[in-house]
Amino acid sequence: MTARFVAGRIGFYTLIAVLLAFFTIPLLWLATAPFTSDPTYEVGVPDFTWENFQAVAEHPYALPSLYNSLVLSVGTALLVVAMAALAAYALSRVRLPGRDALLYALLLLSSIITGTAAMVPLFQLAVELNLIDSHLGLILILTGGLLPAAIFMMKDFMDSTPKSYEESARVFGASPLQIVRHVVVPLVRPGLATIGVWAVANVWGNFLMPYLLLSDVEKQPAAVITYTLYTEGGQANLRMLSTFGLLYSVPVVLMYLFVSKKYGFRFHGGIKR
Amino acid sequence: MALRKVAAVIAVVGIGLTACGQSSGGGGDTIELTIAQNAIAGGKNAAAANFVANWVVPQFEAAQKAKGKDVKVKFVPSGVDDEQYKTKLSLDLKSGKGADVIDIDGIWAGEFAEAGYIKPLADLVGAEADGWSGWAQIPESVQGLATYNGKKYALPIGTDGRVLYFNKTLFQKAGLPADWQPKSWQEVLDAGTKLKSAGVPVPIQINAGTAMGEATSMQGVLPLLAGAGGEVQKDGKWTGASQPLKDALGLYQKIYGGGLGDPQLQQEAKGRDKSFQQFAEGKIGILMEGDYFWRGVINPKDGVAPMADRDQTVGYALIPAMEPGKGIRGQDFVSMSGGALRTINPNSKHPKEAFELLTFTLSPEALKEETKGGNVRITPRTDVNKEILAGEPLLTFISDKVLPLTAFRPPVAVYPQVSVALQEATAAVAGGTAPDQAAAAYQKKLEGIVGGAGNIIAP
Amino acid sequence: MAAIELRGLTKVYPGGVKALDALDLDIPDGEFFALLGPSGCGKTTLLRTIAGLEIATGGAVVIGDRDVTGVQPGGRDVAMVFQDYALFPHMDVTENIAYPLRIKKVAKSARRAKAVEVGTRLGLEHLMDRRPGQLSGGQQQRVALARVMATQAQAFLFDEPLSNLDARLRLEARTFLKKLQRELGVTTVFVTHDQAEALAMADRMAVMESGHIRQIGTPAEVFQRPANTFVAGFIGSTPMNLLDGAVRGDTLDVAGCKVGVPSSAEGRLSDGEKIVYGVRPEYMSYSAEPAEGALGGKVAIVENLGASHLVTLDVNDVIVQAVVPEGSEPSLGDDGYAVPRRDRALVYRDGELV
Amino acid sequence: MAQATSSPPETLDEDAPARRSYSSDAAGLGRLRAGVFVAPALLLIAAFLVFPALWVLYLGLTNYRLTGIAAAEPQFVGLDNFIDAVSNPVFWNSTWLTVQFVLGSAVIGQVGLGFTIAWLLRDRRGPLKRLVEGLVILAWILPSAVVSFLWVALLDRDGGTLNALLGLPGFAWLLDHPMLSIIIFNTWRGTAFSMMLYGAALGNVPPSHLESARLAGASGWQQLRDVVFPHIRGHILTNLLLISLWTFNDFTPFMITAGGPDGKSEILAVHVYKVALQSGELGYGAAVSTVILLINLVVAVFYLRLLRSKK
Repeated sequence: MTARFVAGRIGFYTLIAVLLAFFTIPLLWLATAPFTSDPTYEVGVPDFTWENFQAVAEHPYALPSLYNSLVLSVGTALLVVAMAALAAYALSRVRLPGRDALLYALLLLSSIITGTAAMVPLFQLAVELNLIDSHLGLILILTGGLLPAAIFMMKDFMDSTPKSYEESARVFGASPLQIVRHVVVPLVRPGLATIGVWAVANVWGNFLMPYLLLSDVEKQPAAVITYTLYTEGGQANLRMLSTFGLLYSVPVVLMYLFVSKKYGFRFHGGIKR
Repeated sequence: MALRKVAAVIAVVGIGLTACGQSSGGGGDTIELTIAQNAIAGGKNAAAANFVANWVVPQFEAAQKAKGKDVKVKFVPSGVDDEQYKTKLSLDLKSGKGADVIDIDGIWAGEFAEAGYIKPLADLVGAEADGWSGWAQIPESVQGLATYNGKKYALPIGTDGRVLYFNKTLFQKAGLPADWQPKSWQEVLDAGTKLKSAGVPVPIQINAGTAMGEATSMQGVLPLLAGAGGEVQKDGKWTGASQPLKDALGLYQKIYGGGLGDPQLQQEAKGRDKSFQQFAEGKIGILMEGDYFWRGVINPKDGVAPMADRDQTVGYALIPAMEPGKGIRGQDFVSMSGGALRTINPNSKHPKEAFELLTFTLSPEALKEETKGGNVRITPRTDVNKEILAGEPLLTFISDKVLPLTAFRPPVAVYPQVSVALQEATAAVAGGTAPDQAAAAYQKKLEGIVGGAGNIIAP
Repeated sequence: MAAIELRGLTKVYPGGVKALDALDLDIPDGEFFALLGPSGCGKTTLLRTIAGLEIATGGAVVIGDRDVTGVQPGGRDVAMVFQDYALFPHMDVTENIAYPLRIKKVAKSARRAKAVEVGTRLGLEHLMDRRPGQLSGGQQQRVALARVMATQAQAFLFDEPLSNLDARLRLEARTFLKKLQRELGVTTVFVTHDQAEALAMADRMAVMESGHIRQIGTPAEVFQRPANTFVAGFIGSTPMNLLDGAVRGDTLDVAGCKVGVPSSAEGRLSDGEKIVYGVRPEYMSYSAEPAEGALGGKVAIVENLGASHLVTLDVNDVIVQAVVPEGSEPSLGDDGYAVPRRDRALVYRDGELV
Repeated sequence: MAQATSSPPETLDEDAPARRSYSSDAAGLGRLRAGVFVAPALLLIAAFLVFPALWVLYLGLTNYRLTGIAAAEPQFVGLDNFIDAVSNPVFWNSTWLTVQFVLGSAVIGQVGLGFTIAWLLRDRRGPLKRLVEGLVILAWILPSAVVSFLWVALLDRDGGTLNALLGLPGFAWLLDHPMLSIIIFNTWRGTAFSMMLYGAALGNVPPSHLESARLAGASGWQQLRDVVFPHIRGHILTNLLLISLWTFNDFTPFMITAGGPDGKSEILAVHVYKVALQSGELGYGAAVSTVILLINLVVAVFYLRLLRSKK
């Protein structure tokens, strides 16, 4: 018994150690290269220089682009979460005819729209609607692409919350919107947070749509600016790229930490039935 | 930098005074112009971006003001892969948007013209287009870059050329001369063999495979094809599995099958970067590259793979034909050139002013200013080149020796696909396929791309 | 406070399942009324229909003098405790209790005061800042009660509020709830599947089976005179003996024994008809000696009930049970004779009480 | 039946005079209001998803190109693009690679690893759990431009960290094992979603069920099969559907191997990128996108059959 227990423990910690290594090792470069004067692909002990950061700070578009990324991703995430929550709630609680088929169809179509082939229709649509070079336009387009998956995930959250909370509030006289605000949203808040972070991460890394739809470099997000850190011949400027990559990663990580601290970051929340 | 600022201030002040003098007539409608390039401050082609933003814009505005015109110029920077830039530009132009003055790669001229994205300059601005004084200074072959179906669609903004770079230190070790100039492919191979026995890890690097994309075509198979006397397209007909192609692929086989090159490197996604790195580290003996390599890669000042002793260590030679006299047009030596174009957006509301801006950027003053401070490149104008290339032995070499014998890619819409097919052929050979077989596969592919065997010259 | 009246209330679910079949029910003002029945009998559906959470297919619900059949749950002025209490996990006890007042737009200070007042009354004063997840089952139940009390609704609807408590706590809660209801005097409808709970707490009760009310009455009525074999079998902690028999002149032939006609059925039976004879084990007198009108057989099982024993007799292959007081329990295999009390024994004809 | 209805003021919009019933869902939404809740999302989806998606489907039937004559006057070519695609070995190669990629990285990699981590950490609290989960999620939220670069550095032939660790200098992961590389990369990248989903799902499995299975002597695998799996069937469905869909359309591997060497890692999403963006063949690219949609449809139906039928 004890021998088996010990073996089990050893096995457990070995597995955890392997997992930790697997998920950490690829990140090492990001931790060392920005602090190295002349970084290569090799991970080495950095000479702790701040020059690279200075270079990024002096870059005319680098830091502003992070702000643009923030506007785009937070804007999209808010819109996605709000709309998906309302829609998923209604779909979860009310039997609308053909709702499952509709959801699956939308989910499948969303795969087309996130692909490269959709760039022409989306671009021309944006031109027709006068949404070119506008953060709002891009947010709307990105939201459209993310919504089906968000609704799909959110509906799962909603389906798994007991209905008695809502019924209880309802007997006390709460209106549907009050129920959503007072009861449903707090109950599925970890789910909303998860979807929010998912949306942020998606927009944060998106290059093609922002590049095509925003011509004004002062409106372009960090994903686009990252692509500019190459030379005429396509060579990566590792100094800038590693440092900006780090700075570009920090906000999403902070956002995740904040959200996970504040709202919990789990699927289906912490409510036991 | 400081000087430039002072100049700008003086200009602005001077203009301000003139403007004051005639303010009664001025101040009316402001003409807004935009100029777009795939260049961005702090990133790709930063120098070019800074030049446009800090010199062209204020100088042109000032010059216009002097003429009594209120013109505002906005620079639209960008810094992405050429394909992405091209996509964006195409979408913009198709939708009637985009900057008034735009840069495109010379190779896009045909497909853009066919799509109606760009128009002959004469159609847009009339006689002024052909009347521009600068044409006289631009060599015929470079003008050809901007010409499609006999009409000028743009102004060429520069050109380049390809040579064989070699590492003199390694050459010395292998007992090869520092003023090496091979006269045939065999001499290149012989040098490679000597380098190999002298312990050089990678004796020869000639780009192959699809991973390097167009770099394989421009710095690989196309110069070799030209050296064997072949062209991808001639008189509207495409060349299939011709003898020159088989010869060119045969050289690949000798290099990569004979242990004179690193076949794996050709397949790596970042293989070209790596070849630069290795050359800078003294691991590659001979490398076929364009002048960009000299200016932007091993440049001791701000290259991506700087070589502090570039001027002493790195030698360069003309690319020889397979055998003397066997190259295209019976040449002994060959090269390939590309070049960018600058043109006017047909959707521009102010084509005349846009053309003025366009020619302004190609005025001798602008070109001289642009190439100041270590940013020397080969401009389209011979008058300017004479002046600015003086202290640049390599660029002078290219301008004087290479450009007269260089060749250009066919500026037609299907070329990119043909190029990919060529790259695939080199990949196959580098991977061990026989040249004849790879050439046959290329021809088959070519038939699909160019619309049937009827458009191909039978071997 | 208000009376509740149901008129021909019918609920048919999509798919045709009839959960309630034309029910009529009057619950007077202030009454503590239990709805009892096995699971699936429709009792919860009935409660939810009163609350308005289910829409009646037909019939009417009248609360006070108001027909509320078409009124939203929030407009019916009732309050409900759910089986899982449905305490909002993201609100503390005070907020939970004050929630109904928040909906009524009562000022924040006023509703907090009310919450504290009600909470204190239910002994929750030291728990007001906790979240439901930090409370025991009993505490949660009291918070749920406090929340409905804070509403000052016309009627309370309880859906098995005790089923999530453990056995001991349930007894305490039973007493507490009954006392509370007495004090508040609010009409209360209470759903349970536990007959003991219904008997112990209700002023009156209805026993339901597959969408029908099988009997309405006080606990004593329902216990002593179950209106049909279903109720007879459902009510009582030890099941009633329901024995097939036939009328033989002045007596009944039950399990091969001759027993007297119960007083309630005297003169209502015809000779030779088949009946079901019902008598609770508690209403039998047991002796080891043969007696007239006794059901006699061998002792098969003896179960200890604490202060008494439940003796199972094998009477000519028919099982008959009797409760025997402490001290006189027989041994297995003994002969035993159980004499039903004639004033408590019942006769059912076609399942209905004669 | 002819009852007078009295309604409280807040339901005015719901209660038309002739109507005696109202909505019976938990929150009293009713179809009308449910429609209002769904409408904003649907409108946006209709405008920015359905419409352009249908446009893509249409483009797949034309010879539209980014540039050249076909850009100015695209022609309707019917199913030509599809015929070209199915008669093109590159397309079939890509399809087969995509199947490997989805099966390997999503179904086996992400689901397997995600479930394993969730299972290992199911009863744990505290810093270890937070550390593991945090790192896994980090890989998920970092921008793809950054992570792809990290993996290029990791797998580099000469200076790569992996070769340094394994003592295999010069081992060309991205050339000799391109598919394995991007499969492992994508497993690393996307495990977080599955881990979180299964973590939550396992929390919903009643501990008593597991205990009774253990008491009955069920092995670990039997417990999973008989107790855990039936409880999380729905989550598995959601998970498989979403990650398969995402993996099918994931274009990040392009930034690591660029589809190479020689198309050995050119999955369909990369194929479309190359065709549409690099070659400008938008009609053909749209047709391939349509094919991806159809494959996704088949996969979704397969999952639904597999996991719903036993309900």
